[in-house]
Amino acid sequence: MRTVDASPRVLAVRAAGARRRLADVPVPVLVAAVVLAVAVVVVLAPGLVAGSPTRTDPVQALRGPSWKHLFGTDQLGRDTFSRVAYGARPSLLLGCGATAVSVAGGVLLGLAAGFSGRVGDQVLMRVTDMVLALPPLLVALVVIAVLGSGTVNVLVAIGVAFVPPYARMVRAEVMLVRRSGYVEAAVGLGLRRRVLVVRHVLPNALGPLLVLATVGFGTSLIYASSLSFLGLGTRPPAPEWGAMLSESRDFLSSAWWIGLFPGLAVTTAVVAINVVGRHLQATFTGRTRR
Amino acid sequence: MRFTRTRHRLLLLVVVALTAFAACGSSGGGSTAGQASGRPVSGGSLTFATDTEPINFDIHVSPQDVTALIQRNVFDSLVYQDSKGAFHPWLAESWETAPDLRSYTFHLRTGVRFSDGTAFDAEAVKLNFEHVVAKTTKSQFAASLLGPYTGTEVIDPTTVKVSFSQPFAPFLQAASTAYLGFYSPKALAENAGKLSAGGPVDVGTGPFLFSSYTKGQSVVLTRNPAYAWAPKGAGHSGPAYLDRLTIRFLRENSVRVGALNSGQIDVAGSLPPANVKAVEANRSLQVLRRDASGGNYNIYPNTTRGPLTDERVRKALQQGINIDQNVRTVYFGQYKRAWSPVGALTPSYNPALVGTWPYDAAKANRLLDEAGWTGRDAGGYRTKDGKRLSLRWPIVPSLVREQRDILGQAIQEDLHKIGVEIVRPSLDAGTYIDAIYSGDYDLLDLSWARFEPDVLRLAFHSKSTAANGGQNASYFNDPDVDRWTVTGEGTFDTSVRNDVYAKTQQRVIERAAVIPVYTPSYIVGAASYVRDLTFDTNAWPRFYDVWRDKK
Amino acid sequence: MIVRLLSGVAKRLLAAVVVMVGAATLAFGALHLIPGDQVSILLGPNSAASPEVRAQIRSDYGFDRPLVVQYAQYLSNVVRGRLGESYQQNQPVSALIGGQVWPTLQLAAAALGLALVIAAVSAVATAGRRPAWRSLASAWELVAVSTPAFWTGLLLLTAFSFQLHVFPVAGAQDLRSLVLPALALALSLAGVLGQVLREGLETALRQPFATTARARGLSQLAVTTRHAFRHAAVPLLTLAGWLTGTLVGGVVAVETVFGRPGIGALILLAVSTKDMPVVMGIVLLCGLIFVVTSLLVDLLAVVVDPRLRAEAVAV
Amino acid sequence: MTTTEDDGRRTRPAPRPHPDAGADQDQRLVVDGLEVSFGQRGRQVHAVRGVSFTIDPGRTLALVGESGSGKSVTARTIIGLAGDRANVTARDLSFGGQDLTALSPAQWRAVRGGRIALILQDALVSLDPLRTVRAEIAETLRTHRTVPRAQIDERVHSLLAEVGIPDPHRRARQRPHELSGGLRQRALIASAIAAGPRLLIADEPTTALDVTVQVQVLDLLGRLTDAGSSLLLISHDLAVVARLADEIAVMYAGLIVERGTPGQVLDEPHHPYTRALIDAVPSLHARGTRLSTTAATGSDLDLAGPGCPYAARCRLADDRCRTLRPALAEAGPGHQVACWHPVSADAPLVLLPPAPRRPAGSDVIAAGEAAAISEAVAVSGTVRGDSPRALAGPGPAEPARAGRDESDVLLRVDGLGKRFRAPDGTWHEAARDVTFALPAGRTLGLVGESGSGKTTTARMVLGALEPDEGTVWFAGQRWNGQGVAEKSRRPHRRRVQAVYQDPLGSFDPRFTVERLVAEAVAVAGVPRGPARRARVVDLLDTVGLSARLLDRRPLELSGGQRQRVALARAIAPEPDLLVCDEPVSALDVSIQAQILDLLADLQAGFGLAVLFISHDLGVIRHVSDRVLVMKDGRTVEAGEAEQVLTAPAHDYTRTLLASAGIRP
Repeated sequence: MRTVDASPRVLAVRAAGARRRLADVPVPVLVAAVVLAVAVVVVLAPGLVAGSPTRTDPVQALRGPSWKHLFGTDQLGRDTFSRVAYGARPSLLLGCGATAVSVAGGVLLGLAAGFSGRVGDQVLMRVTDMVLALPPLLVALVVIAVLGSGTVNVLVAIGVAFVPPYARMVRAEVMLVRRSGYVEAAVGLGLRRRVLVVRHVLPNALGPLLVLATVGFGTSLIYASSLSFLGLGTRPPAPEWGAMLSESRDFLSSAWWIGLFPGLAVTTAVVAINVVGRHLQATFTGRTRR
Repeated sequence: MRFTRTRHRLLLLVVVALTAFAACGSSGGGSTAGQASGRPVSGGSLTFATDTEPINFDIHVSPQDVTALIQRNVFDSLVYQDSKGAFHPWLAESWETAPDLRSYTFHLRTGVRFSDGTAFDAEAVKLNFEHVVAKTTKSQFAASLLGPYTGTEVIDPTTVKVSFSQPFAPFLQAASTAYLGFYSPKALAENAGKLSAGGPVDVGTGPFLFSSYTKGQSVVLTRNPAYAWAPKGAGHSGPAYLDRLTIRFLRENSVRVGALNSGQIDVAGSLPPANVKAVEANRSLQVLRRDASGGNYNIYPNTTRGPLTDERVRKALQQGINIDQNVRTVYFGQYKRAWSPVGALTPSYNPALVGTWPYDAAKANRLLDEAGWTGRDAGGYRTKDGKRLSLRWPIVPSLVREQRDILGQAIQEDLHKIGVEIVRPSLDAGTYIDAIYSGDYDLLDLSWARFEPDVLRLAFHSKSTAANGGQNASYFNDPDVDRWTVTGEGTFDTSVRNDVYAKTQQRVIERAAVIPVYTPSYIVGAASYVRDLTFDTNAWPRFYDVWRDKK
Repeated sequence: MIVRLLSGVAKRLLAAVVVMVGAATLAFGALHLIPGDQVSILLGPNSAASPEVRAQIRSDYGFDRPLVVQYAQYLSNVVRGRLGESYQQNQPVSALIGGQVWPTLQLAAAALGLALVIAAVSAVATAGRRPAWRSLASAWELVAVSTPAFWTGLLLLTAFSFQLHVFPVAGAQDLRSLVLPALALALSLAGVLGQVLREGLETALRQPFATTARARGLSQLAVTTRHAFRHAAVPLLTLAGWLTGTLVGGVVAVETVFGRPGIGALILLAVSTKDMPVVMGIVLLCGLIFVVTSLLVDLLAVVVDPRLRAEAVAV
Repeated sequence: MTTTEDDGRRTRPAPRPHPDAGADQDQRLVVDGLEVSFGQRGRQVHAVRGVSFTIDPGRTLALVGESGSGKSVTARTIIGLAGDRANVTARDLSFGGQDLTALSPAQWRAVRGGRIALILQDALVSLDPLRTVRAEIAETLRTHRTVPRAQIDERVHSLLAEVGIPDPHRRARQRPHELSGGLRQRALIASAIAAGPRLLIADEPTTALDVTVQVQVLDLLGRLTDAGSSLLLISHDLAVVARLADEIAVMYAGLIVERGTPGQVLDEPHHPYTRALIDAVPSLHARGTRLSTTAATGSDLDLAGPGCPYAARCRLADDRCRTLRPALAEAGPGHQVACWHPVSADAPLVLLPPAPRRPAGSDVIAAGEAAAISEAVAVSGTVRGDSPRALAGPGPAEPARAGRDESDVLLRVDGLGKRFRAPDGTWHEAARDVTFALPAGRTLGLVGESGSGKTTTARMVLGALEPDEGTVWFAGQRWNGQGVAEKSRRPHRRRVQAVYQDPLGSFDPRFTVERLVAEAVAVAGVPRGPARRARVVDLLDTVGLSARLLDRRPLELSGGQRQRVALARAIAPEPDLLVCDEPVSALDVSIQAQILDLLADLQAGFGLAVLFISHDLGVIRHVSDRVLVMKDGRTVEAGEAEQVLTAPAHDYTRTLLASAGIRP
């Protein structure tokens, strides 16, 4: 790490830079950041915000939104608002987990293909094509059938189904970076191959991955709710948004609120993640102007 | 006369209906559409939507009840069982039962023809029964209805004798179901392999012809003009009133109800309880229902494992769940709460059990304390010697129906209040079946319908474990119950049956070998112009007598 | 030149076959990992088949033979065009899938077509325009992408079918019954296609040839449609190609919601009951669709951008 | 047709009226007080701050200036394509009497292409790469319905012939990437003039072309103006402007600082900025003289001040200059200048002491230095032979570095060859039998047009590309070719460094300036910590950059600053050989001058051998001791710079020199 003597002048310059950068962050990104912050709080400590998601109160069953029950109650009289709050943890965990699995698989496969010779590259790419040929749902179904349909299994299933796009992107990035001017310059400095890879190739190749991951998060969350809708999703004790959507579909016309709010929760979370992801992409590509 | 039961005799296996419920005529339940209307009018077509689609249309193979529901209109049976359970002549004008119940001789009606022109005679009966038990048919249910079948003997073209290796009381009831209906011999000979795909190859003698089948969408049946051999006790004789009967498969509840409301279908099967009030309120629609008979939706504690070996804990579960309130909220008051393992309409139902084990949380807590589960851990659950009172109740997400998962969550919450933790691992079909066979569970929920009290033997006889094809999920072992159920199975004498079956129901409740929850009811929503829609003993709608009021 | 072209195509076809066989092997292996006895899963928890019948089934379908033999047997059938018989439904797989695939393809094609139209209109109308328009368009696209297709379907169904009785509730009998399901699927597709198309258009509009075209007297819209659209088409095509793969997921959910026939229900049933021949049939079908779409995308890309022709050949 | 005097400037017969000029007699473009600014109220950027000029039919006005001077914005504003966020105000902006400030979009569409045409820089991207040439030209015809639909094809072919494209039928069906650079540009011009516009605006029409092709395109534009159209020519290249313009206006920071005929502006420049522009052109001076006279190097100067915008960079600026903006005043017939201290033509210009240069191998040259300057310096006839420029005498000086033995050959290349497989399968000879030697401390210039193989050769010298034949020897050891492994090269890597045309491509996007240079310093063995940081600051100072830029990312720097960082990184490992591949081609003339001077200082200071690759003969002539001329992968001529550039043996070199305006 480089040591910069924190002389006041240099510090002033950096602070100004930071202030300038914060000021021009567009409003929607700020809103999205706030939404995500709230989501994290709710995931960590749902108790702060909501009551018990499982307490049944049949007398209050199927009541519309009211002050006492912000999002109304479901057919067992449970408070939908608390269920959405408590549902945040499994849903967002699912989204993050699945994306992590996809990213990990994608990076491994992508780097291997990117660095191996022509033959290795072709073989690995054909393997990714094979998984890509199967529709993600089929892959997810098979993995669930093999592992069973607990939360972790669904998470792995969705993760595995979305490995190919990440693998392809990482491979393309690695190829691009290996042929770039600055790697050639680094070779010109006589850096050893290992140093070159760690210092230049990996950071630049994996940078854009962050952006794709935010989009991937959205897709995983949507897929998880679709699987729950098809009756294959998770069945944790605490409610998960996808399962709530699935349970609400019979009350569409009579008790619209049971389904509306979990649906809104899914959409809001995914929109927030995408907005933040796209802003990161703008600042990231803005900086590299590849 | 005692019936000896030999080890290898195949136990009578009852169809576990995905949605079917049988009922006998006694109290409530059955109601017929629009009695007050005038004379039936022939003509017009009707669209009926169900929520499940037959995987296999071959009545001699498929275990599904929706297959029987549809094929009932295409295939006739030897005898007809009315809503009270009495048997009347159909394709068989008369029949004699051997005193030792080992053989039945049927005298067939003459002039009955299959829709492809071939005659219905004794030979056809023999060919069909042979097809049912043939290895290549790989029957998944019909073969079990024939039980200890040894052969069919054609005495003359209108007389046929069916014999069994030992006394077989339930044969008449089995012979009245569509599963033992008759394919035309020509169809069996030429298209045996294609019967499961449905369509015109399914040639029978019934009031409707199987015109076409579009997978995932609908089955179309058209009137059989030559039909003249309706069973005695049916609404009318001669051809069916309807020109055409279309059965549409609408899996999604809201879609099916929506289609009924918007008039795109005439009758909606499996009307969800949540929508019943709305349909009743709609003047252009009517609600018809019939409560199920046979096994109610019950929860079976595994009496051989863990904390549930202690009867006090099982008793605590029985009275620790607020069944009345849960059933009323989840099913909007449409289903009745069950007091006995069998439905009220089942012959030999024991009405005395009503109210004998009401919801009593205090008593449940007392029982659990007596059983030594006195400690409480952070989660508010009871502990004994450091171990938490936790019960494993597996669930298969893809097979859940009728909001049973939500009911389960309500039950989970009730038991949480008295300190009992319920864990509901979600398994796929494969692992679930392994769990059933190996008894790797503390609680299991099951419901199966049959217009026959013998289901009690299947559920509580010590030999009826899942491995032997039985349904004894609680591994209940009580010599008296064994004796009573065997006696019941071997006699037609109703007074004897009522006595033994009543005692059996009483005993299993007392020893908390079962927690009855609710009696399912088959509810149908229909347009007001649909007339004379009735249900048979299996609570499946009958379309032969149905007609459309032109107004 | 022709020889190089043919060798290019041949190489691509070979790769395609390898991919399909590979995919089939992957599916075969994975399915055999599913725990539980094959026959009992097949019959389902409620079946009352006797032990003899179970033994009969086991030998009929060769479950008792070693895995490798089963696979070899299966591959030889596939090569001869016989996809075997569904365990569950005792019907030839080819008939099963054949009957079911048309409504799904019809729905997928309609959804993709509709999505392309919506994306094109929204992108062309807002590319290069005032930032207000552009943020509005990207906002609706973002929401469309973030909402599950089955949820959109349920909402559409409630609104247009139950309340307004505008569209039939279910089934696939006529065109009108195709509108709502296609729209439900198309919305989320249109979202992502719209984003990619707009980005492509805006990059193209920043190129000098767009200024030359404006300098010739063309209006902004004319420049966008006649010049920029073709440039944005290549990335759009590649994405559309990939999306057809993921479309199957959406189709299954939407088919369930709208009660439409299709391979969606078939896939669900086949995988949950380990109905091997049907799953393998579906895998081969998906493999075929994947290979055909990627071939089609490459060909169309070359048509749109002739400069790619050289690359296409030397792949 | 125009005749071209041997000094490159064309004299023109009196302008003949446009054939249908009779219709609207007054075809003049009038621009009076044009101001253009971008951005909302808050942060306003004033690109054009009050520009006035007129162009009569058949006449050519050239707007000259560096990037950011506002010349392009002015051009785009006249054809209404300044962008929708631009606010345009003018006392008068009209063409042929039609007021251009109040046109509706529909009216604009009729004017664009119909009455005013715009020709952009590089036809490869200015024509739609996906459409055929015919489609592009036909689109203009169709938009303005100049000919009935049936005759469109025929009109396209006649247009192609008119702009001098052979075999129009075949060419019309081809796409831009299938045509050569010159033909593409002609096709672009054809598509611009298809609807018979009377005013042509050409924004850097020949910058993307090789020198030899530039001349032909400029002649084509000349023919079009002779036919009566008026031309507004935008360029940064004085040679191009001198060849074509009837009147030249020099723009700086949105203002015209000097205007007059080419003879007045180029031969007797009065504005110090014009004078600096001319001095910055290498081909105008003897080899080795200092080029940059402007002091400031920073680019983020505040130009919006009240005074003269050039004050910050002008040597002669005083308080008045900084507070009061000079208006354009007459400095001769038709010659105006906006400066309080106009420079007289022959006033001596105080130059920084030239860097000590070691003259070319033979001593004879040193003695004749002064003579060479006067006689060789001629930019397409601007400087008359008879008024030698008085320059502070360039004193030859010994290189200060000891220890470098002059005679041992640092780099030897013999028989280098490389082939690439073209997309259509045929083999393309990129380089063939390239042989040369480069002693320590000397500069070898590699010159040739695009596709001549000079970059391929450079990459082989750098060891970034494996040659098919031949070997590269460095410091007596085998360096590249015949299967030399990278591992064997690695220990000596630090002794060969490179500088590229676009420095940004060679910087890791995530690194700050400090980390970029520090990485190279580390290779030289300087330990981590304060010592390394001090070395970095010292290097930045050597290349003329302040320590304030340590934390900046390369993206935030100007082109010149980036190249300086690249140079700092290149010299950090104390290399013996520096390979520069078109290091200054992308820079403005004045910045280019500074970098070339810096390079000269560094070479002298560190005794570096330099392999300098460029297509710009002027730059090559300025920096090289020896020169190698390449064409289609082969060496056509090699030798001492003086000898090759004054008495070229090969006629290809002669045409190169002629088209670059350097009279041998």
